[in-house]
Amino acid sequence: MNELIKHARELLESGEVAAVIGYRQVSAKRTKPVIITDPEETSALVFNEYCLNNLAVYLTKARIKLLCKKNDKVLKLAITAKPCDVHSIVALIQENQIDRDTIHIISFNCHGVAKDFGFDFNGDNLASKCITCETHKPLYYDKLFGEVMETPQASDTAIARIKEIESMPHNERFEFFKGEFDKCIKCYACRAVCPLCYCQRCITDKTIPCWIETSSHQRGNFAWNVIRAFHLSGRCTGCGECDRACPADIPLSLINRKMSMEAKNLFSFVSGRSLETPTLVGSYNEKDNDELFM
Amino acid sequence: MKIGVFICHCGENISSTVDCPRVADVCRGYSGVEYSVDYKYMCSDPGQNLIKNAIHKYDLDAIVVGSCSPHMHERTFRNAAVSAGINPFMVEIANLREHCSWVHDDIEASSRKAIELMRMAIEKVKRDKPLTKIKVPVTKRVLVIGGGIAGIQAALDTANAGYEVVLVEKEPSIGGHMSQLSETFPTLDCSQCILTPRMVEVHQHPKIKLMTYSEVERVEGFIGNFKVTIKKKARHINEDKCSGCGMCITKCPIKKKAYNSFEEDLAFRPAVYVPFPQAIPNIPVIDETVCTYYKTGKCGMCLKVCDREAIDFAQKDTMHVADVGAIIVATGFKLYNIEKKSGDSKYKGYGEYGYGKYRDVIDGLQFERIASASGPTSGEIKRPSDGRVPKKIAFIQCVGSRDDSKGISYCSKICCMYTAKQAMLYRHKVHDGEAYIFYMDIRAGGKMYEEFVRRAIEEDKVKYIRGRVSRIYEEDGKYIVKGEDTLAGMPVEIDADMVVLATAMIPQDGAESLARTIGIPYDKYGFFNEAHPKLRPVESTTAGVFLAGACQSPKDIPESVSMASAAASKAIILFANDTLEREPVVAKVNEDICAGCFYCMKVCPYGAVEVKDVKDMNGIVYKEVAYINQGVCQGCGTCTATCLSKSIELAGFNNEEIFAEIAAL
Amino acid sequence: MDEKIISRDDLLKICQDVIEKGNTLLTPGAADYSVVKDVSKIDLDASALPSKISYKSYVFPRTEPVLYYKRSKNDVQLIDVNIDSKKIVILGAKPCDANSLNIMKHLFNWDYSDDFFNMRAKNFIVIGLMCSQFDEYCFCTSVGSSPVSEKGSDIFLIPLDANTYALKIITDKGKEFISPYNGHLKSGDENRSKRITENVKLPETAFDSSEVYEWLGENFESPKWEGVGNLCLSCAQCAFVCPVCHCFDIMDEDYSYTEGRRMKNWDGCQFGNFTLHASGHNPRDIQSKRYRQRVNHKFRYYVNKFGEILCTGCGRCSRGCPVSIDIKEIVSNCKNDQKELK
Amino acid sequence: MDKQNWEPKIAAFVCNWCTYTGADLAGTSRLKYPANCKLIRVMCSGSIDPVFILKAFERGADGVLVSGCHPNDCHYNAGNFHARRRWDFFHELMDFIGIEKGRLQFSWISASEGKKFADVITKVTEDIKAMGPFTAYKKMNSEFTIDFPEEPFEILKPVFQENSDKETV
Repeated sequence: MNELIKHARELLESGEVAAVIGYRQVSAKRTKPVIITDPEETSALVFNEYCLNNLAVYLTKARIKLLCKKNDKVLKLAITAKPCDVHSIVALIQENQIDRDTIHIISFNCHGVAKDFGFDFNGDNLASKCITCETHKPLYYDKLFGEVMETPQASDTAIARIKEIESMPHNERFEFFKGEFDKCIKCYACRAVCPLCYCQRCITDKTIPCWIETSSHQRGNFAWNVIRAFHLSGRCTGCGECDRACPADIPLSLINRKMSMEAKNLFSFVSGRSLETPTLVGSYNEKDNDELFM
Repeated sequence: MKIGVFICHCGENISSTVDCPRVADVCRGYSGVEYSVDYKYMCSDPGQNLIKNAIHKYDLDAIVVGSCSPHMHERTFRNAAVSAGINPFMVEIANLREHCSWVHDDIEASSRKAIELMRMAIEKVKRDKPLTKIKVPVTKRVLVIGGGIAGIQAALDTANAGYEVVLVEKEPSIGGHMSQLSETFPTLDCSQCILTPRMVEVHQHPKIKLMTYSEVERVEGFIGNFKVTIKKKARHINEDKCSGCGMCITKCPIKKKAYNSFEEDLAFRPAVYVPFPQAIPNIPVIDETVCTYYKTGKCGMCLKVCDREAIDFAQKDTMHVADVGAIIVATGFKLYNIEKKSGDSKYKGYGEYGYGKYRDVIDGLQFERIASASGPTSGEIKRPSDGRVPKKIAFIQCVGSRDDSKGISYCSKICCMYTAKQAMLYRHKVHDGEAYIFYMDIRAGGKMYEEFVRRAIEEDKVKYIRGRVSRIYEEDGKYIVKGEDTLAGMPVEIDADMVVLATAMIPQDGAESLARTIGIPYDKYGFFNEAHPKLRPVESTTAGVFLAGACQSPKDIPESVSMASAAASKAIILFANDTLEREPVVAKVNEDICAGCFYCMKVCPYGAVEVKDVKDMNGIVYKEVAYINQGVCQGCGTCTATCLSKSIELAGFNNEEIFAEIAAL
Repeated sequence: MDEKIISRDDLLKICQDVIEKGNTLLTPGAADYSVVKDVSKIDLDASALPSKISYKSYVFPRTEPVLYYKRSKNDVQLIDVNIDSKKIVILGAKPCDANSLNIMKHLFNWDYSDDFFNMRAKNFIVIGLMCSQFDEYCFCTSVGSSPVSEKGSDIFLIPLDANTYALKIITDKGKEFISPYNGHLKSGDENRSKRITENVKLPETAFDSSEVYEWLGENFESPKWEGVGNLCLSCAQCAFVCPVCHCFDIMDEDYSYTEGRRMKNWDGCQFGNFTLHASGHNPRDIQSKRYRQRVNHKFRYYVNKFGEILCTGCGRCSRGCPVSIDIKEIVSNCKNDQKELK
Repeated sequence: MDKQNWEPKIAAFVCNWCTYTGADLAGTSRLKYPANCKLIRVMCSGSIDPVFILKAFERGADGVLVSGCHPNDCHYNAGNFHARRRWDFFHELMDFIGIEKGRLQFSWISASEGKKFADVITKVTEDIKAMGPFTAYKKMNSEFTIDFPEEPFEILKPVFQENSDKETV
């Protein structure tokens, strides 16, 4: 950890970066995002199995970008990112939200994180995304810390759940999702924590015309959750923050995971893995699946 | 808002299955509808007057016409509305004929559907916004790409109409393939004799800026306002100083290192050369790849003999920018490569005909050079291998063309004619020679064309054999052409002294990359696509870019010339106004809420989306947003659906309008 | 005060009767207060933490129609909404939740009397249950409440042992509710329940609300707000899970082109669009201003207007915050110059 | 609802250049197809957003058809390619969420395929008739809907009058 602190301190002191976005410990099994501009405060920085937040969400915030503007100069922003968070950063670079040149990625060899704060870190409490994770080493970084350690073994319950849902008849599936979406209170925490939900005004906040009913009744909830899932189709990098943030425990990342699987099946594309591959949305292949069309 | 509703009976076309008076009655009940009426023929003069009078009398703001398809009479009703003082985009058409009365038998069902279609149109028109046509200034200058006969014709026509022309040719001289030809069918007049005066005219025309040995690097902008970057390749000769005396060419010690491509590789040329004596401009080019100076730094013979000090070894490629309002693409064709090609080529070639292996198996253009008075044999028909006069020539048509197995299924159109011509020329020059032509079909559609072929057969005794040739091989200095006579139903074998292959026409090298540079579509062979195969044959789908000549499809000279003139007149029509009017159905970004993800830029087929900086009060850029260039946008709306936050609106089909239609379903 | 003793079985019998009479019975679970269908599944656990979402949605639903309309060519017809007058009984309300309606009712009655709220509140019976558990986010003691507070409850239960509860009747409404079931009640001993309540471990008092009140009044423009403003992601989870947050938005929804309804939906002050004016101006344009508003509203404005803190100290907002912003920490650090708010 | 007399309500989103013109051709060819489907014209199939479809279901559509130019035939070169990718995705999502494939159908119909247009509309209508009303979707907000006395403009009544050749102008 000292290396991380030292590195962050050097970055801030040299004036190369304007701020370091990182984690600090608040209790034994809980960390919290922290945005550090003062080299003295870097001592709070940590990285461990309880660094759950995907800090990439901060990169697109206007107020954070503003921190980087100093005397007509644009300084870099340093971010501590898990390898999976780097996927979000890649997606954001591809969607023109940030410049690779202005981001200093401090990443770690990662062996997984806990599913939520307060849980012991072991196979039973491993975050769902870590079970099938293939990038324990970040794909892009400017500084790499941490040793390579083994990820606890756990069974992929999410995929089993998807299979289970797929085996239901359509009407049952519809009732299942209607019931899940009915719990939604439209607090939009899923949207707020999602690094890829950076729209200045979300489609659901536009009421003339009102494509998505803002009321959180069944129909409005259904429309919101379907469109949210659709807008993330082919874009979602699978960080699972929406699941963690949802106060109503709607299995949001289950749908996202399903759509990511479809992206892989239909178009052999996984979001946020490469800066060179064109984004799925916004490109096409003349040989795309045509079976759907009469 | 006051809406007028007009239901047309279309004689009985609509009223036979839709109860028009009832539809009008129901529409009268909708909020906002001030006036509702049905009438026998809404598109007739009395019908239009009915609309105009109602607009005046009831002070209407918008009208909905229930009639035939908008593709039919939208313009009629919009014009009627305009003459009564309503914006043409405050008119909606409900398609009660093609989509309702004609396709449904049940009166009850079709009347109900008609009412619902009217309801949708009424709800849409309530949300319609008056739109005005977009005005774009026009730069009255045209860029012609390609200096063949099509490019020359297009340039001259445009220039003679009084507009400036920039003519870009990638070779050192204009003239194109036509300058290589000997005589032309069906008149047998000398190709160069009719072309050279045109080339000179181009050179001397005050309105034409000729840029030879140049290529188009980049095209930005849109109709009326293109900005073109042209790369002028280094000639290593100072064009201002050179007088074209040719001393450098005569003295150049490199004689046999480079094939003369103008002579279709049948001759050599020096390292400093003009492609042919009548070249326009008559300024040589130094070929860096063979010139000794560029290899060893020595020689410099040309430098010594040039008394005008025009030789400039240090010359570099230069970039030039031209602002033009229209682009005429006339890049022409090349011939199918008949040598056996390896697997990576698009086409398979004709290894079985031995082209490239046997020197006396030549293609059509090579024969043209051999037959040309200015060619390597000064017009005498001789074999390239030994210079003997061939006593028997086999001509083979459709080499490449109409052969799916070799990659091309189209007909190259001109081969029937030029093969007949070449056989004729051969017979005129070698009186005791025999000419055999292997053909699949003879396609001689055109003025005097059929007569020309008949003449070849009847007067000049050219022997036509209907059938394909399977292979050619050499035996005792003869070329054995093995084929089949499908009319006689037996195999044929001809021991020819020379074989001429009428190879397919394919698009010029780099046509596809040029198309991408300009932003025009092309087909799978690389020919450029016209906007409409019948009604807009010389326009590309990109506004302001026109096509001329064989770059669009195989063509003979008169067709290329007429297409060039047509393209020129399209450009001239464009220049007839100082500003350009465009339909206002274009997309617009709401810059306040655009998040700048630029997915719109990725999906736009026209490159209409640009990056725009948004500045705060102090002039500091605080975000980048998408900006849609209204001159380039064609109004497809793909960006509107791709935009996740729905921050783009397509005028005439905006969110509120479509929402209203759905809501009124 | 009237204290009785009731056995668990008798309590469940009362519950059964409530359900059989067609009324709604709610008990807290881990996620939410949910409707009880089978009384045998009721688990009254005084040592549970507050559920993720409070029960305010039963009196102030997250979405509800306030009127229906129908447009004809020249006319609009309005149809009122019938408010369901079913009794709702909350069994085992946490003391921090129990007081929520009492705090909220000021807002719904100060200038305009909101029938929707009042009708439902009138039919609400809150049976509070003493709380014996707290975590790092609980701070009821700092806002004038406590795990044994009877405020807001119509009837209050104190578990004496696994099968018996001390039952206190607090309000007339409570008395009226319990009177048909008096047969189930035995008289109790006040000292016995007192011994239990006095021994309940209380969460430490984190701040003095009057000091916070003072500081907020003087430090509206304090740069300290920036820290938390940078951290907060602008979701409204804190407001939506809060038992006393009450902002709402009015929205017309068409369900055919000529008919529609006017909906009242929850809204949250942390949303960027919350204060966006039609002109495009946004007085609370940045997150720090929105967070400042949230704290000020809870600890100062509401106190000014209605004399109560708009907070029950349940800690739901901190527990659920995706970026772990702890309101207790923020409020207790605000007057400490050494500490930043984040 | 009486299933025998029930007629489905179908919305079709079609592009201006191919399918709408194809529908015109079906008309000029006097081909017959059921009257359940109403066309909403947009410029290109690339401009059809999935929210249109959800909204159509919300407004009581029992089925939705999306149709545009065949691949490579797009008037705008590539709009339908982008559309195809979008629908491939959206359709998988809808299927996963539990909306049967027949409720939301897709086709390519060119301007010359009047017959195909009539066939597709007939097939879609039949498919949806076989599935019955989309009550699952319609029921979603039943708690918030009230019955107004009457459809406002009596369009459900037979509207044809026998002697309609009276002079109207």
